[in-house]
Amino acid sequence: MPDFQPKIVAFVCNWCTYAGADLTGTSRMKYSPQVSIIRFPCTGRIDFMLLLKAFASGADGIIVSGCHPNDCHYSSGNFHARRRWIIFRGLLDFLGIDVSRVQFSWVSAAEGAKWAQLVNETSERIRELGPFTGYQRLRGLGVG
Amino acid sequence: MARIGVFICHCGENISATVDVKKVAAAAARIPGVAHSVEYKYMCSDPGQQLVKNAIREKNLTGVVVAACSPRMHEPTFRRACAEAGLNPFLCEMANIREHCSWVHEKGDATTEKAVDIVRTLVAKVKKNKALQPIQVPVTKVALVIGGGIAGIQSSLDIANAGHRVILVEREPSIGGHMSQLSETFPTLDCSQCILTPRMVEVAQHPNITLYSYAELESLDGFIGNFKARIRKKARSLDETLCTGCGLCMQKCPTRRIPSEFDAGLGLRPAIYVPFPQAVPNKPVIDREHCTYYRTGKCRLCEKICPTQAIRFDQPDEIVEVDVGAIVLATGFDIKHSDFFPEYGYGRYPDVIDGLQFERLASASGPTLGEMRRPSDGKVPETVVFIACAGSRDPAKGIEYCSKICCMYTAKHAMLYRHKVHGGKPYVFYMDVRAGGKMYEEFVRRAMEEEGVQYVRGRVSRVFERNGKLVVKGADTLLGARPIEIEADLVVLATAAVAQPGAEELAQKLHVSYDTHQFFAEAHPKLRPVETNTAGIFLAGACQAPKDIPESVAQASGAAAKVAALFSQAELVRDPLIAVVDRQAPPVYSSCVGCFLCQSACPYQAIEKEEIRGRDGQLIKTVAKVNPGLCQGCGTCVAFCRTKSIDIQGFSHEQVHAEVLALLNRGERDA
Amino acid sequence: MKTGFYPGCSMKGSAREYSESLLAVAGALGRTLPEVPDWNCCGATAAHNLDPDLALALPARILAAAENVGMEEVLVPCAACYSRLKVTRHELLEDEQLRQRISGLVEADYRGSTEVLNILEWLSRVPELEKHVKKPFQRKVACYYGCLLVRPAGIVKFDRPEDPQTMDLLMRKLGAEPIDWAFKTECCGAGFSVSRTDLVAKLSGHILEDAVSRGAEAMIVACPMCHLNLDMRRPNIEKRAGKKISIPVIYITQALGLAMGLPAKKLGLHRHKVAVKISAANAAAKDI
Amino acid sequence: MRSDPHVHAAGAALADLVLEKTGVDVARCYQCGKCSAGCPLAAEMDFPPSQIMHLLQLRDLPGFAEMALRSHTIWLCLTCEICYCRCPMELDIPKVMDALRHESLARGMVHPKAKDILAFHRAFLDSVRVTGRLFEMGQVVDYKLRSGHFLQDLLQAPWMFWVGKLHLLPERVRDRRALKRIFAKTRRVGEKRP
Repeated sequence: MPDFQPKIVAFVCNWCTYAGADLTGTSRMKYSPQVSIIRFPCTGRIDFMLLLKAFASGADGIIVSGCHPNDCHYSSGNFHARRRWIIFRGLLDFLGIDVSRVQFSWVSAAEGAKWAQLVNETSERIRELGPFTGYQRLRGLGVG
Repeated sequence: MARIGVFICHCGENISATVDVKKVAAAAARIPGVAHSVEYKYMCSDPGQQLVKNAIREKNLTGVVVAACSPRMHEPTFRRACAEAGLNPFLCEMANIREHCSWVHEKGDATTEKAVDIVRTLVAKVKKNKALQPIQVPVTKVALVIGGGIAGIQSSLDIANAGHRVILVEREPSIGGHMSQLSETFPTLDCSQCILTPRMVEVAQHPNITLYSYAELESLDGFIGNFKARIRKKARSLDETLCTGCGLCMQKCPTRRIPSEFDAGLGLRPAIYVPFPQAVPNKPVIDREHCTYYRTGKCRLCEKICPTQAIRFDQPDEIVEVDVGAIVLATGFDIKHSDFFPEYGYGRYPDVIDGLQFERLASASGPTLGEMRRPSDGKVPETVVFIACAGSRDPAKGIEYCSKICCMYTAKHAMLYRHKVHGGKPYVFYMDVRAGGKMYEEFVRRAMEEEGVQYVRGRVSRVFERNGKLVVKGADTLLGARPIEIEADLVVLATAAVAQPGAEELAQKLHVSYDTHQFFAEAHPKLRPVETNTAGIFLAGACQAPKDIPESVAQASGAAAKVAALFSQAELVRDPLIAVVDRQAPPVYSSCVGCFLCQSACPYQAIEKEEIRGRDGQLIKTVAKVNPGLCQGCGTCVAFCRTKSIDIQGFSHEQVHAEVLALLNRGERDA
Repeated sequence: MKTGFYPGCSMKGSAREYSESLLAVAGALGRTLPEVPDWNCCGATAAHNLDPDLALALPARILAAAENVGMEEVLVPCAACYSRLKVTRHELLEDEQLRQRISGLVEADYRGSTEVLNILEWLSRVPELEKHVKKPFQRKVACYYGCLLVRPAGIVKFDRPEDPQTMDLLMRKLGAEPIDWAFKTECCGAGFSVSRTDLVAKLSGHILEDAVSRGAEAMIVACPMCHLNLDMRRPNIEKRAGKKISIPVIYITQALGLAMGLPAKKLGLHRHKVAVKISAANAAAKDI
Repeated sequence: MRSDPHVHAAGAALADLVLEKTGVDVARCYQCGKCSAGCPLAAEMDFPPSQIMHLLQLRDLPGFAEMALRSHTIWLCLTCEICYCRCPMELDIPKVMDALRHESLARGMVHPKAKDILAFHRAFLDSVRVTGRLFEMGQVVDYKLRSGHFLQDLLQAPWMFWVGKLHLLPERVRDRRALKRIFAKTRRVGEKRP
């Protein structure tokens, strides 16, 4: 599927990754435009059911990224997110959604280059995986 | 019906070079609910802002989306503009089409399309935004300083001199802390008590300072600006208003052989005592554990001798309750005592002592009146070995961190020893000499070059006694790790600086976080070093990490400045982007089921229990309640809540769901 | 509790009196000590110096043999053998892959149910030991633990590594006065007895001199290797020190036997290089 | 992968090999020198223990790690465990010494002065291989042959025999074949390589 343009949504925290993505811009580094960012105060705020909602609404891939361990602006929110992510993988598996459609990462406010790389790699991977076709089924399950 | 205005900025050419801003404006205009959509070269300029303000008034807008740079850049600018035009500032959002779009993608349809997506997302969000009012919290302009060492003294004086009332709580019978125990101080070798005691007196006499010595914090409730502290004043067993500090009782007390805490166990004190002659307040306490009367029911000699009849054997502890607006924690440090280093014989050989004991030996007010005599037999030591890093940098038996102050005080000790014992031979076993600080390196060089202190680079393996000498078995790694044995008369261990015992308990009382070594944690290691994660509680001195006197004093003044800044406001104003718990009309009252998972998740202890009662006072249910003074708006509770009863303003469920749907909904895009 | 006995090679040869006195004492205490069936050498220093697998395989065979006959613990009086068995047990139980590989090598499976016991642990468990004392050992003694009873502390988990007390407590129960001295856990030179006798003379010399200078009348040991170096190497030690050092070196089991009133001959005291001129009798009858 | 011909005969740095064999990461040593200070034989060693650790730390400098393998130290180490006991970083130095000995043997880098020590160990294991238990008499004879110290301790033997400490015949394990198989499977490093 050469001309498939995936739709990827990134849930990021305000303090590290959002600022890191700002730095990518300030440094004029280029990345694939298939990713759009939704800002949260902290990855600890992210209810992972929202990820299912995103899949049900037609996302092909999702990035969740916050502060590095021990750097959380709110001291421990990123750890909660990590724990949720570990459990959430099981649910994804159960629902038959390829776990590699979700990329969990830490990007700090100083890692503009890492953000660009993360987006490009994720886009590439999702492009290889092809469109997510299970959204109708997810809706059938009452998600979204 | 929503009437949203969308304002698209060219940012000169920063945006318009890769994004077709006209197309974006046209697309935005077609989004349901958008009543106004324009593009302009510099939206943040005065005319640009005017554009926004005019539109708000003329088009009667209910929300604004500025599609420009990052909200981290200009969100405050446009929110202020909105407020000036009469629109609640929290109904304004930024769509970041510069950092997240025009700067990172090539010119083309995909980039323009993404810019439209971003705008659509934020329009969907702003439709769900609610008008919010900034939070206003009153401030009680009284500071509580916990700990009366040099850091607590400095903080208290600075806050008091700024015109605010201070309550200073000290656990021991006198303020002064460890600094009062020191002989002379590096790198200037001025007498510690000479520079400290005037400050102590100033505290006692300052009209703005209330001193509770021999007292401890019992509990703390409340939040920034509005704390309620309960302080336990331990019974001194005398009426402080009557006691004149004449000291007769101390002279007559028959129980005299109690190891003095102040002299680090090297001197003795009676059962009724002040820790040292310059104590503030200069009023004794009765040590009930050792006092003959409390042990046997007989004696009462002090009572008979007291010229003012101040002794009160039946005095109970007293609890004082105070309202304070800010707290400075200045509880200091301790040194690692005990025989955790069996190979060095600490606690086994009387002539193996720690640094604090050496300070007392060297101090003119110490048990030897400043004469250098070793504890076991009072002999003047001819050879003294100082062992640095005795417990520091030692994950196996001690602590892994560097205690920071030992290199300097060990050089000072060796120097003081040479000043007192001419011809004495001081050796220092060290791993590294860390002398970063103004005039510090020069001080250590002086010890080596001018004072004849011999430095041996290596760690001591063992100390044992042989024929009345202490044999120190070390090696010099600069000489091929050659074994070196020194027969010493006195061995001084630079034992590690550790947190005060009870620091953990105190931190839990205050809801302040602490590190794995029980040192209190600062809010940010670089940029917020005197604040804790709990708003309104500040740190001063070695309770945060080992520190020397200048650093402690500097941080203490920093904490005082923070308190003064806080107290300069009549009310605290904060962004209302905080969590709220669902409340509804009866009979539901709230969808919260009272599981309090949110409470366990909250890093700020901002979640309280609220009892909902009927008119008859009957308890209907207990639900969570967010303390707006404490909540920092991280939203961790929101993700934890099983019934979606807690939500965060500015990033609510509704808002983020709307964003996701607007961004993605395949086939349901606005056609 | 079924307790087995692993004598080790030296107790059949150069440390014969250790074995004799142990068995005499055990008999008098009413204990039987069945030997681990068809036991082999633990490999000692040589094995772990030269071959990591052999160093584990030889002790593993011993442990497996003991486990096979249902011994819940094995008394290993030789401190060096004790160390090898204890370390092997620790390593095999830490690493399942290693355990399986070594089990394959020795063609026997050690599952870890058999514990390893040193002589001090075993003696400390005798209830009311002081009641068996007929002739209090009224002497100043230097309790010498050596290296391997207390180290590595994380593996042997016995007493404290600096200034241990178990042997001192035992000797106190026998009526002796243990001295506070500095070389309790210093190395005697261990396996260098033959190959580097010069070093043994130096290290063991330091130990003896410190004990003597503090007034000890006897050295108490719990290891054949320590005994060999402190006793049989005495001529080398004296030559190096340039003086006569006549303090006797006595196994803890011999000291106990003497205190229990067992005959010196039965305890193998005549087999020492340095004559044991003291008995457990009180000060009035010092010499045998 | 590193491919320094001087140090990394096996491809990786010696420090990596030590880590693999012993679990000890030499990089954690911060050179305090406490091991050398307490080592009973540090004065006899060419490189006291802390220096051995430092040689291993200089992983990429040609020739340095090899100096550890060629050192007298590794053969003088008595495994008395005092260094490990007192090491502030809890590094198992005796275990490192074991690993270095094995590697030194395998690469034929044994220090010339370690000849006697090695001869003694080999005689010891030979004795165990044959009988399953140590035959002290046999071992001593074997050692004398290997080391050439024929006269050493000659006067001890009659005394030992007299007090009953020396046996002329060895104690034997019954199942000597099992022992032989163990020895065959654990061919000692540096000896009889196929």
